[in-house]
Formats: sequence, structure tokens, C-alpha cells
Amino acid sequence: MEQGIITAIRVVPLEHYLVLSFLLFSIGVAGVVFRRNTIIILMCLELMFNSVNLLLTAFSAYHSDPRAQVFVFFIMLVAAAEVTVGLAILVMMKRNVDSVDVNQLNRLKG
Amino acid sequence: MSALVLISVLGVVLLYLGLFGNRGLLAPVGIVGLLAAFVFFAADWQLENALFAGLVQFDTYARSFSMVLIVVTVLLFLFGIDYYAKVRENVAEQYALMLFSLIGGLLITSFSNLIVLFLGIEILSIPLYILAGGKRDSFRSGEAAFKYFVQGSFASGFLLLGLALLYGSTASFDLPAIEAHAASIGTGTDMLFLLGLFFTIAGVAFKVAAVPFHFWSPDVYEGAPTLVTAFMSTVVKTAAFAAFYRFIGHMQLPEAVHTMLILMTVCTLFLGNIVALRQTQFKRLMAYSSIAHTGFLLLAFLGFDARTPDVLFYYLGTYALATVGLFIVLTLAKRAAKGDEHIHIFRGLFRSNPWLAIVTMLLLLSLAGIPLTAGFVAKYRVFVLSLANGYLLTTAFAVVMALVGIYYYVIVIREAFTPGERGLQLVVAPLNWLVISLCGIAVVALGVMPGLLRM
Amino acid sequence: MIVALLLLIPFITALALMFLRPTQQAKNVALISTLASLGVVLFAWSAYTGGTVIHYNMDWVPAWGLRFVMGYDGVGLLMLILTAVVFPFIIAAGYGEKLQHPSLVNALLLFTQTFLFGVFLAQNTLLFYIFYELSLIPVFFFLLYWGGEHRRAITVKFFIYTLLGGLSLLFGIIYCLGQGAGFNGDFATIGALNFPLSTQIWLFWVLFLAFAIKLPIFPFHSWQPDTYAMAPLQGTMVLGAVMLKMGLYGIIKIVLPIVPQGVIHWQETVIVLALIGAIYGGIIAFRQSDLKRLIAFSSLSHVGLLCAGLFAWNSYGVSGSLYQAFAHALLVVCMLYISGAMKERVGSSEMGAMGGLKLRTPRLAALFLLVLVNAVALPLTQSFVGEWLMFAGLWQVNGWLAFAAVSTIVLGAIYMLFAYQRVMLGPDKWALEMTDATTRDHLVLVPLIAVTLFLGVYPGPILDLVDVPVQQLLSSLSLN
Amino acid sequence: MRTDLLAILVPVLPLVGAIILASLRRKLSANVAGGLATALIASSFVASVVLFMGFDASTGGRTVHMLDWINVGGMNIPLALRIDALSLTMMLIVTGIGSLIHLYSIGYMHEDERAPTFFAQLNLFSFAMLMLVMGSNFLITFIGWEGVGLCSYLLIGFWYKTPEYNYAARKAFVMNRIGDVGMVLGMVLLFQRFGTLEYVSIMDMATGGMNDPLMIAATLFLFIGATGKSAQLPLFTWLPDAMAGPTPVSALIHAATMVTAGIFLIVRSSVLFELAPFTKDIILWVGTATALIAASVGLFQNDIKKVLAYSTVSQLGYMFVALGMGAYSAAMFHVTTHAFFKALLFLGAGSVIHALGGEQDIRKMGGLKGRVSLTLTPPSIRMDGPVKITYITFFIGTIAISGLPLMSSFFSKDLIMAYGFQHSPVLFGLLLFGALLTTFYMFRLLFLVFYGTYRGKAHPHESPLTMTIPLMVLAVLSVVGGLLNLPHLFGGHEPMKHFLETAADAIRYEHLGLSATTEWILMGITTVLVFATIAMAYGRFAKRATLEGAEADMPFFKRLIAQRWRLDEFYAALFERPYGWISTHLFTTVERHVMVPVMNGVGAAALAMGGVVRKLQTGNTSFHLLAMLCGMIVFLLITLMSN
Repeated sequence: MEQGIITAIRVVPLEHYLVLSFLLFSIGVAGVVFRRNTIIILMCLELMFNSVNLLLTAFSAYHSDPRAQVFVFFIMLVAAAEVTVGLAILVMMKRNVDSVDVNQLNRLKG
Repeated sequence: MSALVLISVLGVVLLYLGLFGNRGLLAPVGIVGLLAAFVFFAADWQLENALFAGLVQFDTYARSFSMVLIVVTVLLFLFGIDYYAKVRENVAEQYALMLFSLIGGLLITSFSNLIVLFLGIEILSIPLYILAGGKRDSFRSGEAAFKYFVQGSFASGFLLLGLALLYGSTASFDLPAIEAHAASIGTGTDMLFLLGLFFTIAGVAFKVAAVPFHFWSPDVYEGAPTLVTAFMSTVVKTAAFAAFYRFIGHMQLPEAVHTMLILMTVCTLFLGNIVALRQTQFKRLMAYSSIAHTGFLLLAFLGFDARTPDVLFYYLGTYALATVGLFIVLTLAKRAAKGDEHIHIFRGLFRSNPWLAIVTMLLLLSLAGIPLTAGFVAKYRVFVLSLANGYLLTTAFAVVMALVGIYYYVIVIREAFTPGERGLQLVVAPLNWLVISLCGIAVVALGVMPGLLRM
Repeated sequence: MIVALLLLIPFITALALMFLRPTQQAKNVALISTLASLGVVLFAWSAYTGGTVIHYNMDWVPAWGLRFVMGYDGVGLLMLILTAVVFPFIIAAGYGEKLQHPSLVNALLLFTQTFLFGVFLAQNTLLFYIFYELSLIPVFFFLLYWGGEHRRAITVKFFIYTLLGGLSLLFGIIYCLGQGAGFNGDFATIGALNFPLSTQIWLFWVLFLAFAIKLPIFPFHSWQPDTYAMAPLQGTMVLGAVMLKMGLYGIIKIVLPIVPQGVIHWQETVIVLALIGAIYGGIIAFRQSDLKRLIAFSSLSHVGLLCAGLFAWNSYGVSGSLYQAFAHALLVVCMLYISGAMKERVGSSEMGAMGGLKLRTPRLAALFLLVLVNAVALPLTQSFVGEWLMFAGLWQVNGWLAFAAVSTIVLGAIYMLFAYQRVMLGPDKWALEMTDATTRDHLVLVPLIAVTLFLGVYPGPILDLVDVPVQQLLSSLSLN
Repeated sequence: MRTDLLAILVPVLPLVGAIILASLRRKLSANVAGGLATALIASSFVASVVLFMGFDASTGGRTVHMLDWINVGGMNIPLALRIDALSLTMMLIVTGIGSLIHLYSIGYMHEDERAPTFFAQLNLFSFAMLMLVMGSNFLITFIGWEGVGLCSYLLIGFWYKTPEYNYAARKAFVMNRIGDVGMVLGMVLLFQRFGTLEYVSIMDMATGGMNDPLMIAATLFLFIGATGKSAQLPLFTWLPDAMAGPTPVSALIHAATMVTAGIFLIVRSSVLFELAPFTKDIILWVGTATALIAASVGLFQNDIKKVLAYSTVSQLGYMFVALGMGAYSAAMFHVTTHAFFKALLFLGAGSVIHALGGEQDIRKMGGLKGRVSLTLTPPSIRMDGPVKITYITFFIGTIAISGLPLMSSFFSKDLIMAYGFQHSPVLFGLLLFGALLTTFYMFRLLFLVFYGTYRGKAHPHESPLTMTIPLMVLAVLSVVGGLLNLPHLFGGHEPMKHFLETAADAIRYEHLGLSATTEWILMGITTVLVFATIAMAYGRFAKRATLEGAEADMPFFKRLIAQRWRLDEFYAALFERPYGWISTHLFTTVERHVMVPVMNGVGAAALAMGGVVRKLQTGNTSFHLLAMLCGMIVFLLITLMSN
């Protein structure tokens, strides 16, 4: 990993990365919890994942240890897979209830 | 290694078989392949081989759980032959997805690196999202898939966060390193580490459906196709618990996390049992009962000592056996009842299919934990463990909850043995008979000679 | 060998009945099997020379503290005799009952017998517990499938309530196992447990609850009357005659040895509760109109006395209680059989539908009278010996308790005589045509009555059986 | 040893008879059964006589050990018989009078189709009674004690088709049981104190402190038992009802033998009572009260048997008075004579009832003696009454109980009254009053039944020989019975007293310290007053053709007495009805509305909880996510806090 980037990353103290990614993560969580539009929920999930990616990168830079970045790629991969599945399910849902509102689907309860 | 590769290839093979439309071969091939994998595991029993540069560690623990996973999958495939007999399309995919999911399970039972843990969980989950939606034309199935997906990815988000934080505080993904770090902390505090631990546990707890991460399970269990439900409540649950224990089993946890686990145990026991009391849909009942069992397993977690893995292994193995059998019976009854899942469909089973009724009774008694069934020994060992580690009140609470549990199982038995009424005539395919009776016999045999099932 | 036979004879017969379904022969087969076990037990008795006879002593799953130890001492042998003696008559009582699937009925009964034998043979607490719970299962199905009205609700209630006690017992046992202290669960090593008083005080209830419910003693009895009244005749017989004796046995074998100080601490409480139950049941029984329900409450009353006598915890009290347990088993079978015989003839066990039957069935009336004599514990019947010993034992604890206990002999007289009058005496209101006591009735009742009378005149055999073990028990405990 | 065998035979013979008769009760005819029963009891009478002859009082008695009964943990209670003066006396009475009454019953019951059962039970009773008197320890006595209770229950309810009879039978048994509670507790207490129940050993060990509370308690308990069995206050109301049984039963059980068990028990354990003067006082006053109350009630009874019943109760009262004063021999003496004349009277009554075809109401009798004419040449008494023998014997019985000079009761009752005077003149007065009441109602009975004009419808006829022979024998005994214990005053030397001394030490210490003159005076007073009373009774009843009207138009107090002091109503209101009420409501209220609901409540609560908690599962994904999040936050906070 090229030294320059690391130093560039290390310009900003770790705490900032922490806070930032926590913020992003929280936004993602909030979005997932409070929004009812499934597509937005998917995006917020992505947001959660990516905030973690950011965090990992920062850590890896500070630990000067590449494995975390490898992990980041894995995460991206997984996220992609999830989204595909998610969209498929979304399509099915649209077909079933003709809506993308999360709470349309609530026949199973109790 | 060989086994993992074999199973992955097997999955692909099945897909191709499906492509060329000879559905008759699917299950047989799958079963043969799985048995082969089983043999591979059995072959190199003792030796500890690390795979993928030590990301995966196939020790006795991992191997025994893997073998159980495979056996259960085989049983489910056997059942699948009859289950998918009517279905026209996408059968191959269903089998294949189960296999892929199984691989995920194998990975998380054997991980020694958190990356693998994450990947494994995802490999385990993503196929399940699809499987849950397996019945394309069924609304409920779709809903199940959707809920599972959303909540699942939500949880994996937290899991990731936890992993990241752990990495942040320990600068490593390797389990040993993390354990070392945990030990080094001792009584001191490391916020990052604590949070990381917390979120990771939360992420895993979601998979084992521990309160408060259980909300998906009743809906998904009810909505998903029965075979998939069976798969989830046996293979997935077993794998997840194996992973859970592998993760925290050897770690010196901070007191705080301990407190949280106790809390989680109590809540899970309470909610699972209490709510199950009010369930009339059998699958939903099984969902809550599985939450309840999660509670008992968590109780076993509390007292970490040398016996714990063995106890978990025994509990999960026997639980899986009983569950598989019951889900098969349910499917048959459901078929006869034109898709009804209310426990009334078992009414008068004893009059119409006495032997089936008796086996069902055995399986239910095992879940309830009545002596001379495996379930009793399992519960007994859990209590021994937790009491030996001094969780007096928690155990007492668990005992009371066990009583509650007995109630709702007995209610089902009562349905089956309600006199005077002739129930639905269930048609049992020979293969199903094979599986069911295997489960029944195993449950009793393991109850009489518990020594047979140990890692 | 004996142990193996006792467990296998009924068990295999039961399996055979289940698989072969010899509807016609079922009862005979079962009867033969029970008689065979009776023979075995009597042989064991004749061979018994005292002490604890251990037949099997092996590890089951050593790693998990499961051990398989079987044998018997005097008390256990008494219980075995009791079980073996009572069961043939219970089976025989079945000849009068027109239950469907006789093979299943008898299979279930034989399973019960197997597990009961297991309970009384087990020499390991956990093994005891396992059989203790198992014995419940066949009874559960018997009641569920052949019970009277409301059976579904009542059976489950009964099952759960009993298991509540069972699980708490399990909890206690596991707790003790966890204590190490050289206790591997065997009765032999139970003395090694030496809990501090503070522990014993709560552990007592954890262990005792199971038996308190099983017996049942006063506040825990509310499952019993309904169950007795609803259960099929043979079911009630099993419950009342044998199963509740498990409670007694368990108290002696588990509660007393594990928590002696706890017992002393709670002694008076338990005795008071038991006696409240004895009086409570005795009073209620007086106005019961259903014969079986009356028997249920009378049994509640008797059992209260048994428990009180046991907790007097001196040689008179304990041996009296054990002796009375035997008497009570025979008594319950007799009374229930008579109620069954009446139901056969009248068509219901409501005493309102009877009266003046002595005119129709003088022989049956005479038999009833003989049973009654035992029930009110007149001297020279078995019950008197037991009750006298218990009174003597209770007096040593506290005069007032003894007074309360003795007062039950009046209550007993009141309700039994009233019942007898309502069934047998008075004008022949209904003028029903009915047959007098049949050969079967005689075959069942006469031997039982003969035994009660013989053991009333010459209680030696049984008393000698329990005397030594009880002495040892008490001395060993007073050491702690 | 021959004597031992004999001793065992005495109770066993009737038992055998009972068993045989009970098992063959459908095969045998009334007469055969009666014959067999009579033969057996008679033979045990013979055996008793032989034993009596062969008995050497100086030895004090022997214990015949049959087998170990209850032998556990240091308690050893054998089945053993005690042969000594006391038990022999009672044995003779029981078997002797028993045989006579068996014989009598042959005639009395010959029409009843259940006669064999009757005789079986009568034999069983004899067995039990013999066990009672022969037992060598309290528990054996208790065997008989309960046995006679059972037989009394069976025989009172012998005609079981009549609900009232069954009720009376139950009443008798239950009241006895109430007494038995005392008896049992007494025995337990004594066992605690002495570690044995053998009479001999206890009497030896019982020494030392007067009024030792434990001794008082024990004796009081025993006395309670005695009040039950011997129909004393407050437990006597069962005895009059017990007249529901066949008359021979009333004669044997409820007059001659069973009801004296209480007295026997106290004499048996006299030593203990000597150590507890407190108890003795209580006995004394209970006895007095019973004697007077019962006698008063006797004045107004119109059922021939009820009159006799109350007189029995009152006579028993006298015996207890004697016991209370420590005059045990006097008590036993009166027991004996009372057995004679009361049996006689009952049998006579039975004969009358038999003669009138079951009529028991004396208002429907009268004039049965017919005309009695006395001729001097040749000297003879000619009577044309239908029931001569019955009349004569009944007459003898009446004067015997009234204590006319030289009759048996003259000695026995006067002895008691003399002791009473020695104790306190007041007591003497009371006893005298009681005696006069007795005389009055007995003669009232006599006159109303045999004198005046016949008021009934049935045609009287004399009873068969089997019935009259016992009457005559008993009549003789009632006359000469006094000789058994002839006081010094009349040149006797109280043989019975000295005989009984050998069995019960306490008797040695009883001593009548009155001067001869005092005794003469007392006797004189008594006799004079008795004759006066008879005259009064004669004046009121002898010529009567009709009787005073119903109780309704009596003055209050008189009515109260006529209605038996309303004791039955009192007990009914105080015990029977409340008991039933409690029984019902314990079930309907406590059991059904507390016990069961509480049990079900727990389950219901759990189910309800489930109903609430399951609401969390709304099936609404957003909510699930939110709930999950909140749960997680809560957990997180807890984690962080506990850190």
C-alpha cells in the first residue's frame, strides 16, 4: 500500500473517522427504521455497509495493515449480492402488493 | 477442504441437472454427494487442518458440527424427494441453494478469522432469503422473504460494525489474537472492544433468533415453505450456534457482556415460551418453541466450561432430529388438511395413523424434555452446566419456563390423542416413513444411551 | 435378576399387547403378567434378609453423572410388594369396565407398573426421577383417552401440575449433584451432602414440592378430586393406590436424607398443612354425592394423616405411616372397586341414584361393610395399626397435633357410615333389578379384605420389614 | 396349659359362631342359627365358670399371651388376655346374661327372616365384649371397645329399611367415636408416660404425685371415652335412640353389658384415677347430673323401652357417682345387679311388646295382669291375665330396681348412697331424690302397662318358653343378687369386694366409715320414702283408663323435661346442622372458588401474559426493525452501565 495515501489518511485523526462513520451508520439505521419506501431502505442498508467500509479503511490505515482493506472488498461484494437479492425480492413484492411500502406486507403476525 | 469443494461443486452439478431437466436425479445425487462429504469429514477425524491460510480451522469441534449439519441436510433431502414431487420448476435451484447455504454453515462452524465469520454468515443467509421466497406465487412466502431480507441485512450491518470495531481495537481479525486481546484487557475497559463485541454478538444473536433479535423468526418460519423452515430451524440454527460459541467460547468476556447475555437468556426464555402458549398455527408454534430452545442454549452458554461445546452439540443435534421429524409430519398433515396449519389438523391422528401419532408424540416429548427422550438429557445437561456455574436463579427461571414449554407441546399431543375423533388420513411415502422413524428412534435411543452422540 | 424380571415382565408384556392387540385375551395376558411379577416380588421378599440389596451398580454416562443403580431395601421392598399386590386386582377390576381397545388399556397399565417398579428399585436420585416422571406418561394417556367428562382439560392440568413438582425436584437433584462432596447421585452416598441450614431451608421446599403435589397434601391438592372423579376406574386405582405412595417413598428416600435440618425446620409446618388437609378432606367428603369424589376426598384425608405421621419423623410415626400406606393402597382399591361395582349396577356413581341396595345385593353390602370397617380403622384391621402408630408418633411431636390427627377418626366414621347408609340402607327406593356380587367381585374383594384383616391381626411381617430401615434412617440422620 | 386354652376359648367360641353364622346366614333356619349361637355363648359361659372355679384369687391373676400384635421400634403390644377377679366377674356377667338373652332371642326373633344375621352379630358382640373385659392391655380392651361399638351400630340398625333406625345407629357410632378420641389420646398419653399399655405394669408403675397434670389428663381422656360408651353427659343422647334395635339387643348391649364398659375401664385403671382426685370429682358430678337428668326425663316417656333406656342412663350415673367417690367395688356391685334387673325389665318389656304384636306405646297398654285372686285353701295365687309370667317377672324387676328391701338393688344402690352420705349429705340427698324418681317412673310404667284397663287393640298372648325361662332366671337373680356382696350389716362380709380387691388394688382403700346406726337410719329413710312414692304412683296411674294429654298443654318446665331437656334439638342445632353446612360450603366455596381457581389462575395468568406479549409481533416490518433497534439500545445501555 502506498505510503502517501496512508499519510494522507493519517492527516485526519482517527476519532474523526470514527465519528463520521458512526454518523453515516446512524443515518443508515435511521433510514432503514423510519423510511417506508423499500428502495430507500435498500439504499440506507448500503449506507450502513459503506460507513463500516470507511471505518475499516481508516483502521487499516492506522494499523497499517492491509487485511482490513481486503475485507472491504469482500464487503462490497457481499453488499452487491445482497442488493441483487433485495431487488429481486422487491420485484416480487411489487408484483404481489403493487407497492413498495414496507408495511404493506403484514399478514404474518402474532 | 475437499468436503467444502465437493459440496460447492455438488451445488453447481445440481443446477446443471436441473437445467437438463432430469429432476429424478437431483435428490439422489445430492444425497450421495453429501454422504461423500460426510465420509471426507469422518476420514480425517483427528487431525487439525487449517484451511485458506488459517482462516478456517477444522478441529474436532468444527468437524462434529459439520457432520451433524450434513446429516440433517441429507434427511431434509430425503424428505425433499416427496416434498418437491408435485413442484414443476426451480427444484434444482432449491436444492442447490440449500447446499450453498450449507457451505456457509460449514464455514462459520470452522472459522478462525472474523472475515470468514462474516462471509460465512452471508453465504448462509443470502440463499435463505431466496429460499424463503421459494413459493413464488405465495404471498406469505414473499412476505417472509422480504422480512427476512430486510431484517437480515440490517443485522449484518451491525455485525459488520462490530467486526470493524473489534478490528479497530485489536488490529486483527484472527480469533486467537482477539482472544489474547480480551485476556489482556482483563478487568480494565476498552470501549471500542466492548462495543465491537456487543455489536458482533448482536449480529450473531440475530441468526439464532435471540430476543430482541427474534422478530424475523416467527414470520419467516410461518411464511417460508415448510422444507425451508425445517432447514432454517435445524441447519441454520445449529450452524449459527456453533459460530456463536466458537466466537465467544474461548474469550474472556467482560462482565458487562456477561450481564447482557444473562439478560438476553432470560428474555429469550420468557418470550419464546410465554408467547408460544398462545400459538395455534403449528409452524408459528415451532418458531416460538425454537426461540425458547435458543433460550436454553444461551443458558448453556452462560456457564463457559469444558463441557459447554459438548452440551451444545448434543442439544442442537437432538433438537434438529426432533424438529425435522415434526416438520415432515406437519407437511403430511397440512397436505391432508388442504393447506391448513392449525394444530387441529392433528386431531384424532391416533385413530387414523396410530404409529405416526406415537412417533409424533415421541418427538414432541423430546422437545418438551420428558425423560428417556434425548430432549430430557439435553435439558438436564444444560441445567447441570448452568447450576454448576452458579446461575441459580436463572436456572430456576429456566426450569419454570421448561414447564410452560411442556404445556404447549402437550397440547399438540392432546390433539393427536383426542379420543373418539377419527382424524385426517395421512398418506406417508416410504421415504418419509424412513426419515420420521429414523428421527423417532434416534430421539429415544439417544435418550436411553446419551453417550452415543458426543463430539 | 429379580430387578431385571420386575422391569421386563410387565414391559415386554405391554409391548406385546401394543403390537399384537389381542383384544379378547388382553385382560388375561395382563393379569398373568401381573401375577408373575407378584410371584417374583414375593420370592424377593422370602429371600430378603435385611440391608440394602443392590443388583446393578454401573455407570450409565459417567461423564454426565448418569448412573444406573438398582436394588431395594426394606422400605423399597414394601413398596414393591404393595405395587405387585395391588396391580393384579387393578387389572381384574378391568373385567367389569367396558373400555374400548382393552389391549391398549392393559398395555398402558403395565407400562405404569414397569415404571413404578423402576421408581421403587432405583437407588440413584436421578434414576428415581426419571422413572418418577415416566410413570406419569402412560397414566396421562390413559386418562386422556378413557377418562370421563372434561378429560382433556383436567388431564393436562393434572399433568402439568404434577410436572411442576417434578421439575422442581429435578432442579433440586441437579443442584445437589453440582455440589460434589462425594455425592454421585446414589442413595448410598446421599449422606455425604451436608448443606448448611440456610440452604436446607429453601432446598427442602424445592425437593418436597414434587411429593407434596403427588401425595397431595393440603394446599397442593386441588388437581386431585377432579382427576379422581374423571379418571377411569383403573386409572383412579393406580393414582390413589400406588402413585401417591411414590410421594411417600420419595420423601423418605430423598427429602429426609438430603435436608434433615430443613425437615426439622419445616416439620411442624408440614404436619399442620397435612392435618389441615386430613380434616378438610374428611369434612368435605361427608356431603359429597358422587361416590368416587367422596373416595377422592377421603383419600385426601387419609393421605394427610400419612404425611403427618411421616413427618413426625420418629420410629412410630414413620413405620406407622409406611404401614398405613400399604393399608391405604388396598383400601383404595377396595373402595374404588365397590364404587365401580355399584356403577355397573346402577349406571352412575351418584349416591342419589342408590339407596336400599342391601335388599338387592346383600352380599355386596356385606363386603362393603367389611371394607368400611377397614376404612374407619377399627382395631384388628390393617388401618388401625398404622393409625395407632402414627398417633403415638405424632404425640411425641406435639399433643395438639396428635389431637387433631385423632379427631379424624370421627370424621372418617361420619362420612363412611353416611355413604354406606346412602348406598345400601334405607327403603329400596328405585326397585332396580340387579345381580348380587358376582364371582369376580368376590375374587377381587375377598382376598383384599382377607389381607387387610390378617395384617390387622398379625402385622408382624410388614412391620419387621420397615422397622430396621426406619431405625437406621433415623439414627443416621440424627447424627448429622 | 388347660386354663389358658379355656381362657382363649371364651372369646373365640362366639367369634367362631359369628363367622359360621355370617357365612351360612342364608342356609340356616332361624331356630338352628339361634340354637347354635346360644350353644356357643353358653359353652363359653361354662368355660368362664370353670375358670372361675379354678381361679385362685390370692395369685392376683394370670396373663395369657396369644401372639405379638404390634411390635415395632420399641413398642411391643401383644394380643394377650388377663384372667383375674375383675375380668372373671365381667366374663360371668357377659356370658351368663348373654346366654340367657341369646336363648330369649330364639323366641323373639323366630319370625324375622334375617334371624341368622342377627345371631351372628349377637355372637360377634359377645366376642368383642369379652375381648373388652379380658384384654390384658388398653389396646386389646380398645379392640373390644370398638368391636362392641360396631356391633351396637349393626344391631341398632338391624331393621335397616327404616331411615330413622339407620340414623339412630349412626348417631350411636359417631357419639361413641367422639368418646374414642379421648380413649385413644388417653392410651397414647399413657404409652408415652409408661412405655407400655399392659394394665399390670402400668398399675405397678403408677405411683407418686397426686394430681400430676399428666395423670389428670390421661384419666380425663379415659373418662371421656367412658362417657361415650356408658352414655353419660354430654354424650348420652344416643342411648335412648338406640332402642330402635330389637329388644334383646337393648337388653344385652344397651343395658347389661356394653354400656358398663366405661365403668369397667375406670375400675380397671382405678389406680390411675386414685392418683387424680380432680378427675374423680368431675366423674362424681357428671354422674350425679346424668343420674338426675335422665331420671327426670324418664318420668314422661310413653315408649316402654325409652323409659327403661333413661332409667339405664340414670343407673349408670349412679355407678359413676360410686366411681367418683372411689367406691369401685360398689360400682361393680351395682353393675352386676343392674345387669340382672335391667336385663330382666328389658326382656319383660320385650315380652310385652311381643305379646302386643310390636306395640311399644304404654298409652295403648294397661290391664295386662288381669285379675289376681288370692285363695287360702289351698293357698295359691290365681291369675287370669294373658301374660302371667311376664307380669310377675316384670313386677319383680320393678321392685328390684326401686330398691325395695332385700332386693338386689336395695343393697347395691344403698351402698352407693351410703358412700354418698359419707361424701356429703347433699350428695346423698340428690341421690335419694334420683332413687325416688326411679321408683316413681318405674311404678308408673308398671301400673300403666299391667294395671287399669286395656287400652290397646291387639290380642295379648304369653310368649314361648324360650322367652319366659330367661325371665324367670333373671327374676330370681334380681331378687338374690344382693347376696353377692352382702354387707356386714346383714351378716355378710362383702364377698364381691374382697374378690375384686385381688384385681384392683384401689378397692382395698375404699372404706365405708359410717356407723351401723347411721346406715340403719339412712336405709329407713330411703325405704319409707320409696314406699310413699309407690303409693303416690299407684294413686295416679293404677286406675287410669286414659292418660294426661299431649306435651303441648303442659307447663313449660314440665314440657321441657318431657322433651328430654331438648338436648337432641340442642345438639342438632349446635353440631349436626353446622357440620353439614360447613361440609357443603367448604366444598362449594373454599374448594370450588378458592383452591381450584387459584390453581387455574396461575395457568390463566401465563396465557394472558402470552396474549399481551405476542402483541409485540405486529408483523409490521418497520416496527420490527424499530423494536429490534430499541432492544439493542436498551441492551447496549445496560452493558455500558454495568461496565
